[in-house]
Amino acid sequence: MSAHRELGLTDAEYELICEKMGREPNGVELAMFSLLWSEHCAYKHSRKLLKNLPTEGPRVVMGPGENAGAVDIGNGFSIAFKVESHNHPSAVEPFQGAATGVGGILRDVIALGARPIAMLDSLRFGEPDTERTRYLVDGVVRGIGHYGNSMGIPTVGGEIYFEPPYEQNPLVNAMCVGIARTDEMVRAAAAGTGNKVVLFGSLTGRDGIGGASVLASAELDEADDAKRPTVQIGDPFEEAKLLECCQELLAEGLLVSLQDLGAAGLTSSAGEMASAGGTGIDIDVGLVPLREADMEPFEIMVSESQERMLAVVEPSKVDQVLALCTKWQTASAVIGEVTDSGDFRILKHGETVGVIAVEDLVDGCPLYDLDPAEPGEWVYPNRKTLRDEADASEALLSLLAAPSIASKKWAYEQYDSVVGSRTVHRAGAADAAVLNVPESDRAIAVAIDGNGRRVACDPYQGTIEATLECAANLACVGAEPLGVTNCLNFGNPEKPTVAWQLGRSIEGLSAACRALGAPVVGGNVSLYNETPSGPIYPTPVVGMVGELFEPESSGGAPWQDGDAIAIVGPLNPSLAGSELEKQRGGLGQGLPAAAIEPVKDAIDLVRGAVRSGEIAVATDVSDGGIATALAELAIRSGVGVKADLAPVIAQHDCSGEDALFGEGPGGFILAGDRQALERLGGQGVQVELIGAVDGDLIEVTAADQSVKVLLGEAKAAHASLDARIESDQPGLTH
Amino acid sequence: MMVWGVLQFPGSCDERDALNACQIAGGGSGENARLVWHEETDLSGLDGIVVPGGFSYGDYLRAGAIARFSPAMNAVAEFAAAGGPVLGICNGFQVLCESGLLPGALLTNEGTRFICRQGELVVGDADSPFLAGLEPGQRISIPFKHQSGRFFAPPELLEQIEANDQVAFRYAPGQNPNGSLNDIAGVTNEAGNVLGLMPHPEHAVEAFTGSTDGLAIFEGPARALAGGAA
Amino acid sequence: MISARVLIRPKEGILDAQGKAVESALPALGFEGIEHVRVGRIVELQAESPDRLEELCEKLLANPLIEDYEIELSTK
Amino acid sequence: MISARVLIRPKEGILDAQGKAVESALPALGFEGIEHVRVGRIVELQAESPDRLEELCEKLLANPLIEDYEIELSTK
Ligand SMILES: Nc1ncnc2c1ncn2[C@@H]1O[C@H](COP(=O)(O)OP(=O)(O)O)[C@@H](O)[C@H]1O
Ligand SMILES: [Mg+2]
Repeated sequence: MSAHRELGLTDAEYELICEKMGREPNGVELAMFSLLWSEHCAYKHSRKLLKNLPTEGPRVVMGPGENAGAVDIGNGFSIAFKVESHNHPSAVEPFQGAATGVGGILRDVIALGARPIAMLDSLRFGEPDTERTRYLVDGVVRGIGHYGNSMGIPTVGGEIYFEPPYEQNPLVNAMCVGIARTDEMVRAAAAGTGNKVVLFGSLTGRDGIGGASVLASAELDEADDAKRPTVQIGDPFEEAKLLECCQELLAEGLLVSLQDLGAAGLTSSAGEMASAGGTGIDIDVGLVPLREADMEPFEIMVSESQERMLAVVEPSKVDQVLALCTKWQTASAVIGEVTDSGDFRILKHGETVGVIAVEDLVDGCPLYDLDPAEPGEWVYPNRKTLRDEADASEALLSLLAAPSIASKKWAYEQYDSVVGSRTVHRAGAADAAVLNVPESDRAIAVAIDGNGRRVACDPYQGTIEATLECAANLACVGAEPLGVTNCLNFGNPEKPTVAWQLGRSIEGLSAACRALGAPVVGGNVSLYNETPSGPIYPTPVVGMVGELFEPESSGGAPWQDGDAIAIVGPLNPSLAGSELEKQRGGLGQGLPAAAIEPVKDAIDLVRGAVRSGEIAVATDVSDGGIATALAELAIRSGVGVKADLAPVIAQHDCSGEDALFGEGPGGFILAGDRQALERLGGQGVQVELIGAVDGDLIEVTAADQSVKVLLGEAKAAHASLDARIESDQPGLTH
Repeated sequence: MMVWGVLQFPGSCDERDALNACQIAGGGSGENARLVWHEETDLSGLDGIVVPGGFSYGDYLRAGAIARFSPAMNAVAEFAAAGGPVLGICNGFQVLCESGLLPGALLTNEGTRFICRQGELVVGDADSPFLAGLEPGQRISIPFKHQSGRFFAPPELLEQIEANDQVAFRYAPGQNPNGSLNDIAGVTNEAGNVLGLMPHPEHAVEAFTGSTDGLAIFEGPARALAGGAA
Repeated sequence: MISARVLIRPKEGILDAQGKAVESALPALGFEGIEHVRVGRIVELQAESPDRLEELCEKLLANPLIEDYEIELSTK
Repeated sequence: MISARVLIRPKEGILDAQGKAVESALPALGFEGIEHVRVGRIVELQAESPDRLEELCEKLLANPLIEDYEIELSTK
């Protein structure tokens, strides 16, 4: 009998469990171990690597280890934020998978005592030319909108990339940003022997039994159907009540500590609470409010029913807590208490059905060393979609129409981006979303980035670029980074090449965050993202929160006829790993190395220019290169451009094509008053005037190459995704 | 000074936004607006009511179907019958229609999807205190955001609404986002003291959002009291 | 206890957006010869007595302005 | 032409958020003694043949992961 294998534990892990317990675990205990010792909960293959991330800084209020990270925003307030993945559940059931992903990350932020004020989403799919992909996109986008919209949390930004390696294994990462009074924030540590453990929120049903280990840690395969009954259902209405209830409980000072129930349900929440507090804990499953009678103890302990929270409460305050839950029409019950035993005891109507030392359960799982090996060659598919004869104009239109570059209006117009009355720049309006924070008389900017294709070319350089791009996006709205969160989406770490990608990527993240002085305060790891058809692109998704002081000087303005245009920064454009190279089917390993410091200097210069109000039009050069960035600004503003990239070519002696479509970190396009732009020069950062805003043509010359397209054509190409993405199987709204 | 009550149901989303808009309209002191819990029945001391947007009771069954039975809504019905100004926004509009305080109903958008975008409304001919600061034909820019915003009324009712000049707002030509009949975005009751609209004026009262066109609607009743054109 | 099943449909003549969405999806999925698709709601419940079910429908389950309803009873 | 009626309900054991919300709202509305409220969808359509209705449900009308469906036919 090898129940432990069925549950995803290795024989060695099982033996270790028996050794620690001095006996074989019974059913309940084994189920609990199998979840907390899963990759998802124990970070078996990533924890050692994560130790190297910079996590300290003067503004850090809470770092890794808490439900979410938090940074000080002044005036006694903090911004809490975290990004989390819900990849496998979304591949199985896109609508509910994405919806519950949003619900889960919201609860992590709520558990800190914060009120969520914004969501961002980072999505990866296969090319939209298959019905399955369109079906996934439709479900995921509706699911994210459904949950966030119903909760009254604005979804203000995000990104969507379409690449073949994600075809069978889409990525759904959601980032939540919340605000809290720093002195009212709670940690998830149980304390006070004799204090009561209160479970409140939705009733506990058979949702996602084993979901954490089955859905979140195993490679997807044909056996999918068998997993399907473990789909989790989200109820944003319940969570909306839960949010207000938590806010009121904390404002009344009724809680000792608070924890959300996520993956591994009660087992993980109660276990982590006891572990963090160095206490023991008793949970009586007979006291848990159930949606279905006759649930077994192990089912109750591992159920992933959504919209539930766990609190530690002093006995004298229990009645008030239960009363507030009743006011908010949410179920609640005392289901156990904090002990000094150091044990996690499971009882059923007072009778013990399982006992595990908290330490063994939460910290006992072995952490593995990886044995990394650099892949010898490019292992990902290449597809040629652009004909060789295509001239620069055709190439630009083809880039603007590329699903990963084209406008994502179709998606973000399905998200409420204005509820909360904080939104200064919503999705599509500027390089980063900007939210007003009157509580501390300033604003914050949030961005999320991660180009898996470039990380696949070079995990170290690619991850540095993703991090720098976040900071660059923030700079374009005048914001300075305060903290970073991240979600590491990778394949099977037991494979040497994946292990190498993971290690190099985390090294790149550390290097970039150190250089930027932006500590990593939280994140999430999603491994085993591969299917029989191969691994995904290694995809670290970086989320960044920054601050600015005058919303009115936060960029995002359209450029005006007559504005001068400058290219700013050390960008050395190269086609390696670029969108154009992808369309030519010529992707391969390697990216040109680029020093971080000069990029940081350019970021600082741009931030200053925007903050001062001197420059209102700034964007960073990213997918599709300089020509694409210019075209996007022209489209956004409704006025054309006439530019010559000779200065870029002279500086880096690159080809005209490199200058037009090459990619790399450290490039910005700024537009505005000519003198203002000239004043930016002579500060150690390259600033080159390349042209002016003019007419209804996009006209960009680069040595022998030149782009000349009508603004209207460019607009049409850029808007072409909307029509291509509509699914043939639109989900019915319930 | 006009004192506002903003209803709060389980699942309301925009109640704080509405509260904020009322406070700004009242000069920003904050004293002139408070939340009204859905179980409250005593509206004394309140001069105006906002039934805010959101997803009361999750919009389950039908948007507004459950919320309209709340004790507070009974009190609002009396308040409205006595001529008190009542503003329903989005879900609040749906609640007011469900409870019969406003004519018509709101159906799932023609495109079935939730949509959120900035758009333009044209002020109608309705005679309502909420329109005291706006001219018929004037255009205002405020956010459209809803999934069930398609205004519907049977032909004879629709004729009545038009004949009595009960149309407060229409979507600007070409901007109807949901298939509403006659581009109707907002209507009043016959007396004009109750106004419901799908778009969100409460999200357009501060300059940083890009438009302050929504403020006039919240300032209207005070203006009307002060004898402004109404 | 009796079990009741309430069928709620959009009134004839009212555009049924969801029904339309289904119809327009059919060809792409290779379904032919299917028409007049209407999407409604079904509410199933157990009641001590059938007396007030009509009222329940009129007041809560259906909106008579836009929806027709039909009550099917079956004693259990 | 045959008319088909498809009843789509949340699978047993799966959270029925709507049913739960309606049921808990009833007492406040003055409706006592009503239980086990479940809310689902009903799709009515006319089809030339019943052959591919199963497939239609699986693919489009229902979400087999979380919903059960039931097809009722009546020739017209
Ligand atoms: N890539 C990462 N970088 C920094 N911190 C991380 C990362 N992955 C996980 N963490 C931290 O590890 C802890 C456990 O993560 P997780 O299991 O996602 O928390 P939860 O169970 O509350 O969702 C959290 O504090 C999270 O911030
Ligand atoms: Mg958590």
